Amino acid sequence: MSVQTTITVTVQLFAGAREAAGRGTLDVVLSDNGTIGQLRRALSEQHPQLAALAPHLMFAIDTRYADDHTAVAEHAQVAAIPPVSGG
Amino acid sequence: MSVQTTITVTVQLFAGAREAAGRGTLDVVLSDNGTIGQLRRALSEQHPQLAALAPHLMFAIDTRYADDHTAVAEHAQVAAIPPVSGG
Amino acid sequence: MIRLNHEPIDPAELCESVRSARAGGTVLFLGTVRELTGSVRTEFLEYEAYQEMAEKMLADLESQARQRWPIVECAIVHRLGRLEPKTVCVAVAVSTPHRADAFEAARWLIDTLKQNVPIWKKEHGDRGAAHWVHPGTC
Amino acid sequence: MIRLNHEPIDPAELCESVRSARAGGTVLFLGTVRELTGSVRTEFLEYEAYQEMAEKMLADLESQARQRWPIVECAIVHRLGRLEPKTVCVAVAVSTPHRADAFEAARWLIDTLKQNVPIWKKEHGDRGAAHWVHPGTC
Repeated sequence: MSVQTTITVTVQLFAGAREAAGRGTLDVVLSDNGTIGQLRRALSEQHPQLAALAPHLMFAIDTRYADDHTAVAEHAQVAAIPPVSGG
Repeated sequence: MSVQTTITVTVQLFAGAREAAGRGTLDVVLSDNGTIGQLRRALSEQHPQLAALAPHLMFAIDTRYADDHTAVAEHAQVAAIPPVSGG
Repeated sequence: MIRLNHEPIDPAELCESVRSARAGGTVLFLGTVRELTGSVRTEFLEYEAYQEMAEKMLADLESQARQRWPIVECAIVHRLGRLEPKTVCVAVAVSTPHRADAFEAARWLIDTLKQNVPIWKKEHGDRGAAHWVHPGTC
Repeated sequence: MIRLNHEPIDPAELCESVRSARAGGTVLFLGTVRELTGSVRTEFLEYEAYQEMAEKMLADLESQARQRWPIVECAIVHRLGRLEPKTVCVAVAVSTPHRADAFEAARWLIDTLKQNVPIWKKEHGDRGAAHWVHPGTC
């Protein structure tokens, strides 16, 4: 019998992502040693109201942009970043 | 016997040209139907204190830059323009 | 100097904060909330930021610009909150010994800021419609 | 708007004179009297113009820029007389719907102004030496 270890990551949400979720953070469960790519899929599956936006999100870990191959640690500061439009 | 008709042109002077001449205008005598090129030479000959600067001067007629082929009329507003350095 | 808050942007203060007797050229860029985008009228914009990350990125933009150009002083300011048309929403000021560098650095700073920094704006139209603006529309 | 006189240049006034709810981008260039050119210290500069011709040429520059770029408002101001280091000697302000045009137009205006317009400056050094500045030195 294999035991799948999971972690729970709290994702900060901004702009359209925050409005779609109706709140500023969401918890996402993913396998230990999970990546941003897995987080993106898990976010869609566990929070369907974000499924349409998920492919367009960037993610940041500890205030730096991270790509889909970046590993996610449990206590990292993770943020979902819709396309920016400052200025 | 041929009669050479001449005109007298008053040339406004600016910046280094004004300082070299010690005054704001100079009169230059040149042949009727003279050009800016002839004015440039006449200015050097008749006012040797401007001889060193003359090759570097631009000239304006009635507030527009004129080249050496441009004809000079007697009552035109002629100005000698050293290399500019605004700004 | 970087600043990201709800306070009005003062162009004169920015100019004086970067001007210097060592800098012959100063360039100030001001971004202004437009009233019309095509034929669509804007009632107001609402700006929001991921404050912590945006401040770090603005400071990093300043560092990068200082490495690329001989900058004497540099200021990057972005305003947040509800802004009506004709309000200044963003400003970049750069001073350099010679003007070409000030133009290039200011242009690079505002272009890069708009591409990368986590700041968003929501456009509220005059018929109650509202949407998050996508990149490249302004 | 063009202006060529002995009055101090007010950056805030210039910004407000060109900003518009129709113009998302405003670029202000300020030329400042430098204290040092290489290792040579400037005590003050003295600016002189062929006023009538320079004013016509500045107005013509504005017209040309308005033909090349979608300019909403434009201001070109040059100061004359004795100016100490850190004083603003020249300013160009341009507003356009989108920022790229404002940067390009402002850059073209100041570059062309410095090449063509009959304005001269005499540099007075700190040891009493003085000379008329040649193009391309600033």
